[in-house]
Amino acid sequence: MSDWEPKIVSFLCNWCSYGAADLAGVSRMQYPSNIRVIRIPCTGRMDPKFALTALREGADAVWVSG
Amino acid sequence: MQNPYLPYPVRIDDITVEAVDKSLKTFKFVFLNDGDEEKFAYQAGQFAELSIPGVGETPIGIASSPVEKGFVKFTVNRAGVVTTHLHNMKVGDVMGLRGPLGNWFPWEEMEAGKNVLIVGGGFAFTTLRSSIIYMLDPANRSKFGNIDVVYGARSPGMLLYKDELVEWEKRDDINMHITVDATDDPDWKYNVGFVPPITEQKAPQGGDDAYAIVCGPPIMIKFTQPVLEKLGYAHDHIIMSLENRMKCGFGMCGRCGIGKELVCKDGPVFTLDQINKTPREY
Amino acid sequence: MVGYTDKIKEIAGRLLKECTVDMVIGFRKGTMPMMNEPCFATTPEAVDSLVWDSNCGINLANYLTNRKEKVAVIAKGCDSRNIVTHIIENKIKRDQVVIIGVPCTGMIDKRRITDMVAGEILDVSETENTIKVKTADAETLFDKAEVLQQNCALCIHRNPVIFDEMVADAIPEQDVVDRYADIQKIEAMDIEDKWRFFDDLLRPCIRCYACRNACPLCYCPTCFVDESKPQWMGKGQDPMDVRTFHFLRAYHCAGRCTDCGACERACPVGINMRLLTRKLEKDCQEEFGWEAGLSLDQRPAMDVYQANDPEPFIK
Amino acid sequence: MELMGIEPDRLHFSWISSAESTKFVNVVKEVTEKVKAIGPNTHFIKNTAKVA
Amino acid sequence: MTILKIDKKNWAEGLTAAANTYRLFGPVKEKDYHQFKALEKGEMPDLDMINTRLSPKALLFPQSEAMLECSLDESRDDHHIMKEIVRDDKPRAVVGIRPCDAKSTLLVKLNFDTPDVQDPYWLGAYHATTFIGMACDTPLSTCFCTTAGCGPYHEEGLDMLVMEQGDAYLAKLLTDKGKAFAAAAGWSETADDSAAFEAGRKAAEDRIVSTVKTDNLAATDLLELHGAPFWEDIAFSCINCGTCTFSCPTCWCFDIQDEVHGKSGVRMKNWDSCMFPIFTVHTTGHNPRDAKAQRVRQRFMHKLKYFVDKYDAGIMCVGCGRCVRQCPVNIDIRRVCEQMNSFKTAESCAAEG
Repeated sequence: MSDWEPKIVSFLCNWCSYGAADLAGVSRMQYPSNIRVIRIPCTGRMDPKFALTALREGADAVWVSG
Repeated sequence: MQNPYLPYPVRIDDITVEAVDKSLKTFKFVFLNDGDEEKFAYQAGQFAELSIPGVGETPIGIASSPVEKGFVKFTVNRAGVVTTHLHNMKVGDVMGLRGPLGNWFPWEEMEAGKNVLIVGGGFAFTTLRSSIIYMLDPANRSKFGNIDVVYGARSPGMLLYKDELVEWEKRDDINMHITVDATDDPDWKYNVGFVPPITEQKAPQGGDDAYAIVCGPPIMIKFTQPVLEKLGYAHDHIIMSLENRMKCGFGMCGRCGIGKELVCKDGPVFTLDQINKTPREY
Repeated sequence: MVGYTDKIKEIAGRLLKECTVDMVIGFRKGTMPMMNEPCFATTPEAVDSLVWDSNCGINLANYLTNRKEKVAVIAKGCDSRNIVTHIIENKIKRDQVVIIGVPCTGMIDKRRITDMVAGEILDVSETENTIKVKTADAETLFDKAEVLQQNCALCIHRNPVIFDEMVADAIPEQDVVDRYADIQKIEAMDIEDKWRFFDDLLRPCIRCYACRNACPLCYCPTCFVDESKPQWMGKGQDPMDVRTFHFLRAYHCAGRCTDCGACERACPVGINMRLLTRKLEKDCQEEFGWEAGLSLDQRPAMDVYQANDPEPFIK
Repeated sequence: MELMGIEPDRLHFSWISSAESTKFVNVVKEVTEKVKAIGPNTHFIKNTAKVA
Repeated sequence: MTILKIDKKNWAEGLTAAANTYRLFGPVKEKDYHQFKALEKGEMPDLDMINTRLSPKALLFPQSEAMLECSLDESRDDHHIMKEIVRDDKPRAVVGIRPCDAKSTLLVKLNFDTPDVQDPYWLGAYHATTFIGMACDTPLSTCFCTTAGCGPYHEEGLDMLVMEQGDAYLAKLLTDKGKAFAAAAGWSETADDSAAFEAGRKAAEDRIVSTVKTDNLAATDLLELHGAPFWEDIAFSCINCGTCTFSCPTCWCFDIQDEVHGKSGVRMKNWDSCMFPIFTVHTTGHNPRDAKAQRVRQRFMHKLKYFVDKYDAGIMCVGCGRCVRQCPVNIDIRRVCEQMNSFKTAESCAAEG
């Protein structure tokens, strides 16, 4: 099981978390590459349908960050 | 047993943008398996299901004419899921075609030297183009009396098959009356106005040897019908092509029903008195 | 609830005669035992087909959505709470509806009775708290409390919370000790058992959407199930699609569901989908202290943000 | 989700300001570790329509 | 018409013997109701039921059935070309189907087996299936099969009709499919006891309490009936769920949907219902049957008028009573049929008046 890399679908709010991710990238910080980022305008746009569809299509986890 | 759900594989051979706002495109399909074209022999007025694997199907009237061999043409308006996907496809893509489905215009009756008036509106001109080319074909032209066409669209840019319209305008064995709802184009040579009033002015008198084929948006059909009655067209000589939600296309899935008839199998072509006998559920 | 029928006829007749309403929505006798059919009466004479007994489990608030005319509706406790939710969500205006309140002593569970009695049930009659079930060759008497629908057995809002007329004077509320015992039992299971439990629970589902359509809360013009641009879930019988449907349907009722039991009553294959909605009802009560549809001037919990909202799960 | 039988660690929420890039990195690492711990998602998966 | 006498003792082993050439289906009790299911090795059909809750149409016409598949993987040369999914049409046998459900397969066959186009999926299953019917001695109060074109001992659509007699079964072999099944099961002891069938039928038919009059449905004008005043009252309580259409053995409407997972696409056929608004909505949003009353009218008009006019084979209903029992708001087809049948058009009552 060691070489299995989880696929994490992450819904990042455009202003807060996406900004933080952008800042992390700009300042060359290393972080695991398992996350697949989906930019949403705000966590208000988040919907259980998205999380369920992500899991159903094969994601191993869903991370919503506002 | 032939599987009626299985589409014939086809390849998009050519795409021409018809309308100025790109909402209408004509697709030219070529069959991949050579035996399929004979099996797909069709009559003018029939429709077929355009099948995109993984997306769905959509019923579209066949725009090419039975006399044009080697390809099949469809003019598709971008409206739903399948048509939008189709509009994003490019030449060379492979997809499916199922048909020919439904009945066709009553050619046997009309080929007894009858006069034919064609009234078309908007993008419903596809099966009418197929009929016009079928009638103008040298082998068939003599079987008909005179042919009049009243074809209207919202604006000059929205007219379908512009080059062919100009060509037919020149011919003397067909009198074309092209109209647009409105235009600010100064050198617009043809009529301006809605189809019903233009039909009233330009269309020939009815009679028992005159047939009228009407295809277009419901609003146009509603206002053209009294005009045709005033011109003396009998109800069983006014022929219409109806539209309804369809899935199977050969009379089994039960959704396109209007009363006893099924639009996809007993139609889409109906005469007005057939329609008057069915509930207004289309 | 034996004497209610005549009182309802009298009130409905009066409302129609005085033209305060164009239509009265109530129940008429069904053609089968333990079944009543929702109906509308527009003339004073039509009123005497109205009836009320322990088989009126379908939620009549469902028939009020987007109505334009002035309407009277017969509402038991949970129905009245749904009418409050309807008014808060602007599905009907308060002055447009005359509410005939009915203090409800509970609806009987048709499925459970049919299961307990051998042979086909031919007639069911009731007294204040007994139910007599007649089959071809036997007659059994049940104590009404024993055969109530589960939601009626747990109900703590039997008297309507909002009404213009009252059919009888209020009845004492039940003090139910532990309303969510079955939910807690499921929560205590481990992940695999939970997954199998719901797999087994939802397997008979034939996606007829009776649960969605019987619920007054479900009034979207195009339900997420029917959306095609984009298409969120498959339309077939794949277990994941069935589960997604039930999950999201229940999710939409969070903080709005009054546990009237109409969904479970309408289901042809008897799925207890209320386990999902009552879990959400339990969470709303425990975390936000909110019960759906109790008062007209309080905004629902899911609709308003307070600084002290508990959010232990946010990192 | 939990009631339905989906492991709680499959669903994470966080609140990160656009200035807290370090917190962002830590949260990513933490989430990845947790998901690695519970293994691939076996329950809520639909690879082909399992129908008749 | 040979009649076999099967002692109850060797009924079970007869079925097990037949199980190695036929795949057996039968009613199985799950939770609190019976349902038709594939029987495992040695599992016997549970016959102490009056009828299953949902109709056995799922055996021939599954609720969702993958029809075509194709690969969307561009690298393959046959990408985007639809291929038929091969069906396993090995012989099957349905044991314990009631005569009304068997008659319904014939009505549905009118739709799926037309002269110019046939549905290979439904017909493939139909021809591969042998129907072993159980005569119905204890009909429900909601059964009105005798006035809906069939009856408790009706033989149309069945390959073998089995009747209970004391500690034995009498089996009337109706078709050679039935004979083949009897041979496979090793039942051969004949008994010409057709009088018992006659008596059984008589007794069962007398127990039917509810009836339906359908005599002047065909004569009434279609448009008049369509515009009748009672539709609004009938449709008021309807909540537009699909329960009646999904539990009805004669409802055949279906939907075609495409689903894609990764690189493989599937085109499937699902049950659909005229009760759902999306059944008829056009892409433009226009819906010919937008109002609830129109949809409820369509269902009853199709069953009791359009079908009668189009196929001239009686009403599209076998009187099994499932829609009456399952409807959450108790809309009763017997009451609707009563109102449709006794509907007097304007001029006809003037004539009588």
